[in-house]
Amino acid sequence: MAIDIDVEKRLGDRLIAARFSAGPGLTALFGPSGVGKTSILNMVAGLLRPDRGHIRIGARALFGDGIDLPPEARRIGYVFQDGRLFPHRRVRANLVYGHDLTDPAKRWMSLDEAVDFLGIGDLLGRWPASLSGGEAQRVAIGRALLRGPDCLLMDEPLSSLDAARRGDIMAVIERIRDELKLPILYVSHDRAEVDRLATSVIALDT
Amino acid sequence: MAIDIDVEKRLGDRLIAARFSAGPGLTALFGPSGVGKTSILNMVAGLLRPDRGHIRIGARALFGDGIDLPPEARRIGYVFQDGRLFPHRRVRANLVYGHDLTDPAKRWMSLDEAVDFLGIGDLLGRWPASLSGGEAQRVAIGRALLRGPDCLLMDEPLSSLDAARRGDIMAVIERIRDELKLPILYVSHDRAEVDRLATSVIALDT
Amino acid sequence: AERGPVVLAAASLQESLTEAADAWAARGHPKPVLSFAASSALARQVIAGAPADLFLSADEEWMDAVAKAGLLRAGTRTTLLGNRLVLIAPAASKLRLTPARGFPIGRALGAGRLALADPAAVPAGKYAKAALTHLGVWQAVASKVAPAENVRAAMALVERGAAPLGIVYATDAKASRAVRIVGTFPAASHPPIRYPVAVLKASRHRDAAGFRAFLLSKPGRAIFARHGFSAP
Amino acid sequence: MLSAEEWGIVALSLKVGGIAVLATLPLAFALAWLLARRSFPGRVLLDGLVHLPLVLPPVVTGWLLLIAFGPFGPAGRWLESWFGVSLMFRWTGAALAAAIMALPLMVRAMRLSIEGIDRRLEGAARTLGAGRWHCFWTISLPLALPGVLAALVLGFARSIGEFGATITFVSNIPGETRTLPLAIYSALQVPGAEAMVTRLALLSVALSLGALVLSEWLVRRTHGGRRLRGD
Amino acid sequence: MLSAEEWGIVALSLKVGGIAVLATLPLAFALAWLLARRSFPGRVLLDGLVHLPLVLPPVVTGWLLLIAFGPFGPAGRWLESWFGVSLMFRWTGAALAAAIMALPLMVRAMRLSIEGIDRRLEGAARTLGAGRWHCFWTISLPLALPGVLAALVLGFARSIGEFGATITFVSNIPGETRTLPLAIYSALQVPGAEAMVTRLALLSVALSLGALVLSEWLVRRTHGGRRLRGD
Ligand SMILES: Nc1ncnc2c1ncn2[C@@H]1O[C@H](COP(=O)(O)OP(=O)(O)OP(=O)(O)O)[C@@H](O)[C@H]1O
Ligand SMILES: Nc1ncnc2c1ncn2[C@@H]1O[C@H](COP(=O)(O)OP(=O)(O)OP(=O)(O)O)[C@@H](O)[C@H]1O
Ligand SMILES: [Mg+2]
Ligand SMILES: [Mg+2]
Repeated sequence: MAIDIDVEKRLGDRLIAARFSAGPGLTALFGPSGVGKTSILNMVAGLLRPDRGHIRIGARALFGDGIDLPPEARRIGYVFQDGRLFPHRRVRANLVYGHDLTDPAKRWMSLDEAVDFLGIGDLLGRWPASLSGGEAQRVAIGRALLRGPDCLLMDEPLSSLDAARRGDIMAVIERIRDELKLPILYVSHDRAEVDRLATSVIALDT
Repeated sequence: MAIDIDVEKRLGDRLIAARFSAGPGLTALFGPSGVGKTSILNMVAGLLRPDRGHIRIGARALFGDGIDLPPEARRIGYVFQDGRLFPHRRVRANLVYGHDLTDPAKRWMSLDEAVDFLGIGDLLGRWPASLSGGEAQRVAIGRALLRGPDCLLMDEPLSSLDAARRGDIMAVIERIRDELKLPILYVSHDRAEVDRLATSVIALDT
Repeated sequence: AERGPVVLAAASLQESLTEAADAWAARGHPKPVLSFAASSALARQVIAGAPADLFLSADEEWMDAVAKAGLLRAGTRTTLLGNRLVLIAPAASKLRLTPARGFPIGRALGAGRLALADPAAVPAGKYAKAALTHLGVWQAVASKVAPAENVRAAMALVERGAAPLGIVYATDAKASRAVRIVGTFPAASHPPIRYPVAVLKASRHRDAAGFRAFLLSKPGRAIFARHGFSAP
Repeated sequence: MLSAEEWGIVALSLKVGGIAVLATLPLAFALAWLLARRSFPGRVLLDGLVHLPLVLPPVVTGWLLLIAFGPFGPAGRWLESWFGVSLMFRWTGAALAAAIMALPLMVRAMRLSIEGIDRRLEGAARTLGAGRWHCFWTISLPLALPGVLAALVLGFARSIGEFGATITFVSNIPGETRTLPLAIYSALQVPGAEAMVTRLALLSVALSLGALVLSEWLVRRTHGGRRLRGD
Repeated sequence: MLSAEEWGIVALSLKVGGIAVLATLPLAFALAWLLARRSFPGRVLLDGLVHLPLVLPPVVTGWLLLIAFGPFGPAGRWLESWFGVSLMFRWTGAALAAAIMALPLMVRAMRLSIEGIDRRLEGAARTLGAGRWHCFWTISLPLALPGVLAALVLGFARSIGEFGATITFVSNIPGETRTLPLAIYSALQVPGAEAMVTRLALLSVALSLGALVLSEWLVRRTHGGRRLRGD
């Protein structure tokens, strides 16, 4: 499945414009801070409405030509740059939030599996406010994957993880990319990460 | 000036214990996610009270033996892992918050200088909520440096910056380390960063 | 302008006393400062030491309470006014009924309620209860009473059709166009309705006694009579 | 300790206050939501309308209720002819009066909390597959909980203390509408009944202290764990 | 349009309400802060005490004020002998009554906002060299501003509508304590004066609508820019 994006959006006095088609596999969005990477992911997720343009994943139109699917209908899994765990739900309840809303047939990962490769077994009973930066980041990854999406959006998902953990998670992302053949939009500033994971790289420029 | 730390702190069911002396220059704290790096910085900053132990910077005792300086008296500059910009102040007011509170004689950087090497000149009139991840991170760095501290605590300050920007800022950190001879505690998971900046590396382990 | 004496007066005297004060001022005296509220509230203020000059109560009981606290100027307490009790119905009501021994008020009410000022607390209600008891019909209506905060509120219930009948002072009924006086209670059916007036011990105002005298004078009484009050 | 009559008054106050607050809660929340989240023509007017019972002397509110819900009033006639229901002189009328007086306090408290919600969390929930309603029930409402609890406490306390609108609207009928404040009022009208007044006032205080303690306990239960950590 | 007397009443209401709310604000904030941030023995009791004016019928509150601040009361005597000040029949007494009735609403609103402050921001300010007080003025207070504004609106509206405690405490003196609700009450005593009542009630409504519009404008001014962005 390919992702086809052609959007424009004015934010304050900045104009974010992006136009690219990414083939199957993992597409890395690469570009300086403030160029609009997060904005693009938000538009794909349905959290930010483009001023004009279209967004398609495979045969499905998410936006454009009068279509504007609500976020919950887009079937995407989004790892936010800023975590966004639900502060009033314990880690376990955060993890299964999307999982429980998904048709069991569409899920492709179990809670145990996610907990296992993310190494967050000890944290299930904890409140998000007590997590360390990296712990919160791992929970956020788990939450997005457990939702069993058709497409993944990952905004610097590994930025505050140590090398070992990073390797484990990259391995899982590779598996998802290759076995499940999910289209993945991936934002990172880390060359090594991009080199290892990316099927294609989109360089954004102002 | 050297940093001398020997602290213990129980957080939930985890015991954070650290004991090290770091010579002058930049000391990198290295260790897996959740090992307690942020907690140690918080204890040095005076935001988290150790259960026992002492913290000294050069000849000054910050904590221990009945002493427990309040954060504002510790004269540290802290770049938080999670930004913590003041949402009700524009970028400019965030930057000068500590600057204005500091004796002009003790400042070692001007607003213009900071704005310049951080590349945030366009953002001065903006509200923090509208900043991108990397923009917010740069403002947070500027705010801590402009306070003109005697010691820097940096918790993954470059995690969401692109390589070019990262290089610029590392150059400044090097200058601060070498010219001002400030002791710096620096948390990072990035090998390259640590290799380039660190005078000494403390590996933390559970 | 110089301030006149401070007069604390029962709320039901509002219109008439305001007129009397204007008349007094028209004679070249400083205009009295009139404060209208429930007699109970005013009496409590006096008892708490309020620096007022005259007190006009809607009943003897609260004047007694002030007297007992030793706050009246000796020899100044007299009865200023009297009033009558009437049975009222909404203006549109066709009901005919004359308050007399054993009159069929219970039947007239049907499933409706009888609006009164609270008979446990407010003077008008106490008089109404006394009258109905005297006429031997209290038992028939006791469970159908709607006790209101004061006479005006009781009358509002009748005006708005919430209650088919009510008992209020003649002065109130006279002033409202939304109610009809069905009948007047025999004066003998209840203790005499009296509004006592007295100068307070705390009074320092030279006009206090003068204004009191004016209220009791012929022109003063004429004003109250015009509003439906009777002589005591 | 308490006489049967006093028990009756307390029970009635609890019933009137409790039902008033619980029945108003959804409406108050909806209003708070509208005022916090939507902008529409007439927003300030609606806001003003909600504040009305706070601004007008309670007696006037009671009087307006009487005009509207009395047998001659439009709302009263409508209720009577369609449901055969009359609020006049009934505890339901007292509850209506209490509810209206409590409304502005409840709306404000909840509005403050709703405005404080981090809306990005709602966005996150939507991407996880939650529709508007599911998101509302699982994210927005729980995050607004402090405001809801504050609204319950404020509203209940206000209801327990409601006097002017109640007595004007539904008068002071023992067993139906004589709640604590009305009983206190009756006692205040009698010279020398200060002891009785004090007794009844202490009962009111006890009731609302009970509600307070309960709410604090609820807050602690639901929020205790998610305090931010001490850094 | 308005008679001189009506202007006088409006001006008095504004004075009483405005001063009551502004003078109470610091105390109310301090109480809200205490209740939100500190735990100490007697916390729930203090909380209950703050709610008292809400729970008790206003007439009782007025009566208690009369007992305490009347010329024969302990507080009244003290004020008289030390400052030569008496609140009896004075607008200052009306302001005191209004302030006490508004207190619980103001405290709750501010408490909600204070509890919502992200305390990590205060920590950040401290590391930047701000002492407790500077941090309070520059961080905590501005972040609690929505609650403060809500408190001002609620408190002002409540003050404008205050009746029972005022008339019981300081009576109904024209030009001194006859605020709008007392004037309305006086008009209500006159049968057939519904037009006058309506007129005065509309004045009350206008006053509080004005306060609302003002507060909304202030909120927009101080907060407009820092809305979270639309993601
Ligand atoms: N409300 C707004 N007003 C003005 N500018 C805005 C607003 N919202 C976003 N922007 C700007 O839009 C640009 C794109 O932001 P975005 O978050 O998409 O950047 P990004 O590529 O993700 O950057 P980073 O790598 O730093 O996270 C930024 O320069 C940001 O400051
Ligand atoms: N209130 C708490 N209750 C229980 N555990 C806590 C609490 N606060 C912190 N912890 C735990 O203490 C540990 C240390 O946290 P800290 O934030 O210092 O980690 P870190 O080394 O900075 O990790 P990271 O690299 O992921 O940011 C973590 O495992 C965290 O979950
Ligand atoms: Mg970004
Ligand atoms: Mg950390």
